[in-house]
Amino acid sequence: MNLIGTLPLVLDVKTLFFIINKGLQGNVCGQEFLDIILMAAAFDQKVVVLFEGDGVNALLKNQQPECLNLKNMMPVLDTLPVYDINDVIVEKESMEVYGLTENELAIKAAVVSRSDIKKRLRSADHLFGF
Amino acid sequence: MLAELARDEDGFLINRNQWSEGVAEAMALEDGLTLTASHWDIIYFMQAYYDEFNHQPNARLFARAIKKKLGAEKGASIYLYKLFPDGPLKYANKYAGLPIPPSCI
Amino acid sequence: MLYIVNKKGEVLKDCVERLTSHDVILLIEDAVLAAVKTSPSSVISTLASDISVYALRSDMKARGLDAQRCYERIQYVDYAGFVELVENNKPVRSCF
Amino acid sequence: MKISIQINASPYQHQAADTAWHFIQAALEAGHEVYRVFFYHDGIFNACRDSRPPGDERDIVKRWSALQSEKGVDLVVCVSSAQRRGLLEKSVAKKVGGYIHAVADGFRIAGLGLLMESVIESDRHLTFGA
Repeated sequence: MNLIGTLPLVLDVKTLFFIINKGLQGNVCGQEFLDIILMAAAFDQKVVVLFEGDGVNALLKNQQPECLNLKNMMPVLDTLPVYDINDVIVEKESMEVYGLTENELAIKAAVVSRSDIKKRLRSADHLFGF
Repeated sequence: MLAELARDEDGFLINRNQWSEGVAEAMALEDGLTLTASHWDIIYFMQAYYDEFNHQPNARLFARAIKKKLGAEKGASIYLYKLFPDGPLKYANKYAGLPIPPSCI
Repeated sequence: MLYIVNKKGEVLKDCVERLTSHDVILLIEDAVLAAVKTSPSSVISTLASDISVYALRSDMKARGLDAQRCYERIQYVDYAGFVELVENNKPVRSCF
Repeated sequence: MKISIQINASPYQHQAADTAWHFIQAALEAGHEVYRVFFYHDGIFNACRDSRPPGDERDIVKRWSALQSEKGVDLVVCVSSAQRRGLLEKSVAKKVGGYIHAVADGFRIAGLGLLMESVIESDRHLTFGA
């Protein structure tokens, strides 16, 4: 590590949960929300991305918003590991509501029960939704 | 060569299909810059990133992504600014034939 | 954990399903309607007793809603109380 | 405590900007610090200088400007949200031949970095949306 000539820059690290509970297509808010998520990672914060409720459908493969001339957000989800965002979770109960299984998801996400998610949420500093 | 291309007020290509390495070199030359192998590393990286992720990073993410892919040295701001003195994000996108990022207008 | 909810329907339902012991929920804007006793009863009446339910007084007043028409368990706060809830609970989830 | 505020909805169409404003008044009154108000998504329309509500109605934009000039609260409008929706900062507007007086007094246009800083610095982050 090169410390010579470098100011000791101490950035506070917070645990931030980003909750996606609706689709990412159809309006630009999902796209803009992903920008915040990536930015949090670029600021070296502890980032957790949570899909729950209707938002589990945002993980479906084969979404084709191009047919409406909308930007496809699915490839953007693939940037999460580029910025070292690996803590991606999806609520088990919401998956069951829509009868989804893990192999129907477009990206790697850990399936976690509602009660275990709640335990993790309680230790978060800030929660974001859109 | 550049005169017949459709470009916006910052000289960015409107239609990426018109991009070629020659066009990139001509656009850079117009800005007073001669592209070297180090520039091309970044330009090709931008194109590959855009094609894979359908996404344009902002300046901070851009440096982050380069660091991840090409190593810490090339993702360093000082290095990137040496290559593109008027703004690495803007000019790497420009010579790659990609749209102008919102923060660069 | 504090939930701030601003509308009834799915948004409130999604939130209520995720409330657990000692959570606090604050109804604001159009969600204050959920404080009113209804027939059949609203989801608010089904909540466990260790969950605190608040409604923002000015949003009640603006909509002509009287506390007498509301479930007894509802507590009322003004904006100063809203700020105190935010101060005393962490994290805060805004549901809209 | 230090509070960070994010506003995601346009004024008048929804109560979010009103609720946020009343909340901020009460927080300041109680001696808390409002670190920054960040306008995102359609929230950027809170910064439209030419908003002209009828004279007998609250003027949401002027109210924000006053919050900045009287209480020194930092008002930041997200640059990419704003550009997408046609609210340009003076220098950009000049360059592209756009309207140069679009942004009301007291607001500044900046990137998501300022949202992240606000979130990291604050004890609470509250989002008001539609």
